[in-house]
Amino acid sequence: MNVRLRLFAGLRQVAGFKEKVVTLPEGAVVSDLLGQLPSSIVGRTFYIAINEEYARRDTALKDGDLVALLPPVSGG
Amino acid sequence: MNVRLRLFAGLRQVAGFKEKVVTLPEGAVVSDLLGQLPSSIVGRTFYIAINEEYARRDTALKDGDLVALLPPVSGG
Amino acid sequence: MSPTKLFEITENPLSQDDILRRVSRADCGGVVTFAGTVRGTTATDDGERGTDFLDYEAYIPMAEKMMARIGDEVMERWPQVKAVSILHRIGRCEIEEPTVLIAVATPHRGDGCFEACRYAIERLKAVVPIWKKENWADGEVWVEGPRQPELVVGDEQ
Amino acid sequence: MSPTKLFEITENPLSQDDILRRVSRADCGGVVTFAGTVRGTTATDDGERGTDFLDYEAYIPMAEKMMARIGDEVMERWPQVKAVSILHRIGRCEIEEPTVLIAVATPHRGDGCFEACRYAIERLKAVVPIWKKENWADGEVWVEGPRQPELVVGDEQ
Repeated sequence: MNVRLRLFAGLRQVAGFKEKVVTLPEGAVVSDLLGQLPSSIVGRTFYIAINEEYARRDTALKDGDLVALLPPVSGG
Repeated sequence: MNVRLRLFAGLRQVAGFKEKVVTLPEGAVVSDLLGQLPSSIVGRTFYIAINEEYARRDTALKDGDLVALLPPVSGG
Repeated sequence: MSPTKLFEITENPLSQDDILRRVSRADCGGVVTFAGTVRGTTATDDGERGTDFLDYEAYIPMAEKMMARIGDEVMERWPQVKAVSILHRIGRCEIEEPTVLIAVATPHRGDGCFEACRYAIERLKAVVPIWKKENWADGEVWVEGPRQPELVVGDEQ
Repeated sequence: MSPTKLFEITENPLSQDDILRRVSRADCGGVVTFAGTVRGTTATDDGERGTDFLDYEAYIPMAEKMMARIGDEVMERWPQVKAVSILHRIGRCEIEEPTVLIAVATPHRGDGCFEACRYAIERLKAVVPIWKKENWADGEVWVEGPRQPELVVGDEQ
């Protein structure tokens, strides 16, 4: 299955891309996706959103999901 | 001495005047002025201001003072 | 100093953008504004009570002086407050229009801007000489606020 | 329903008069508005720190959804709150400009409008996906907020 990986703010800047498609085996969870992150962002703190909702590392993924990695927010 | 007596809001409406000059003997205090109020406003609740500052019934008056009678405020 | 007054009684419609400009400062990141607006309907124990419009009257110079004093009290109680402005309208005010605006600016939101703004509206309703008259198609009445224990009553029944 | 959104991310300058109109209702007499504005100078232990301007980025659809959820939380915690609006700007914001506005309307000032507004800005700063970049003549840096215990961290050192 394919999921879209989207990065924001400092993560996007460090990784050098905003969005890419990642191919994963059926049954993959968020952790499996995180194992394929570019080395430039490994070790940074972020939260996970799937289809615009906060999610966990063990949340199951399905084809077409939009997975966003969110640095700690600083709005306001 | 002469002081100006000014009324506001409901007091002004009931008394039928906004301001008038009252003549008082030298040494008069606010209570002496209140003894000369028109009967239409006797018995109503109000606060006293002399020259734009809250005052007391025993505050001494002097010639030219502006004495205002203020119904309980309802701004905001 | 800016020529714009921070404490003002006015016959003109009030603007929240205007009061924000009056208190904005480069060292402040948080501004709390309270707007008191004209209620057209008020829920009471006897059901809903309506108003057509309000008229406000003020003892203008004393009201502006008392509002400035409330600003001083705020700066004394919340030393991190950098600016306070209080504007009150007089004359005819329609339903939903703001009749009073109070803005308080602080460096950060936790520096007392919420508490100071709440304090200021309570003080205004206690001591600033302004009165409202409720108007209906068939009548009008001057509203008298609650008695203020801190003030000396001049006369009463 | 009004066509005006109550929860909106926008590139346009924010207006306190606009947000007051969005929440004004004939049954409400009190509206509290919090404005977060761009600080040009911040006092720190190491002295004064300056900023030239800020850039904001948002995950727009998720941010608007989370802001609406904060509105729901407010109405649940303060049942007398009749209307909430939250507006956040993105793009370049200059010193003293508002970047966020939160307005809460209640029938009376004691019905929770102050407390609910404070709650909403705390929640926004915790969970709404918006980020700011500080800019100086000689550089820029994306600001990361504090860690949020309620959220699961995806990865970390």
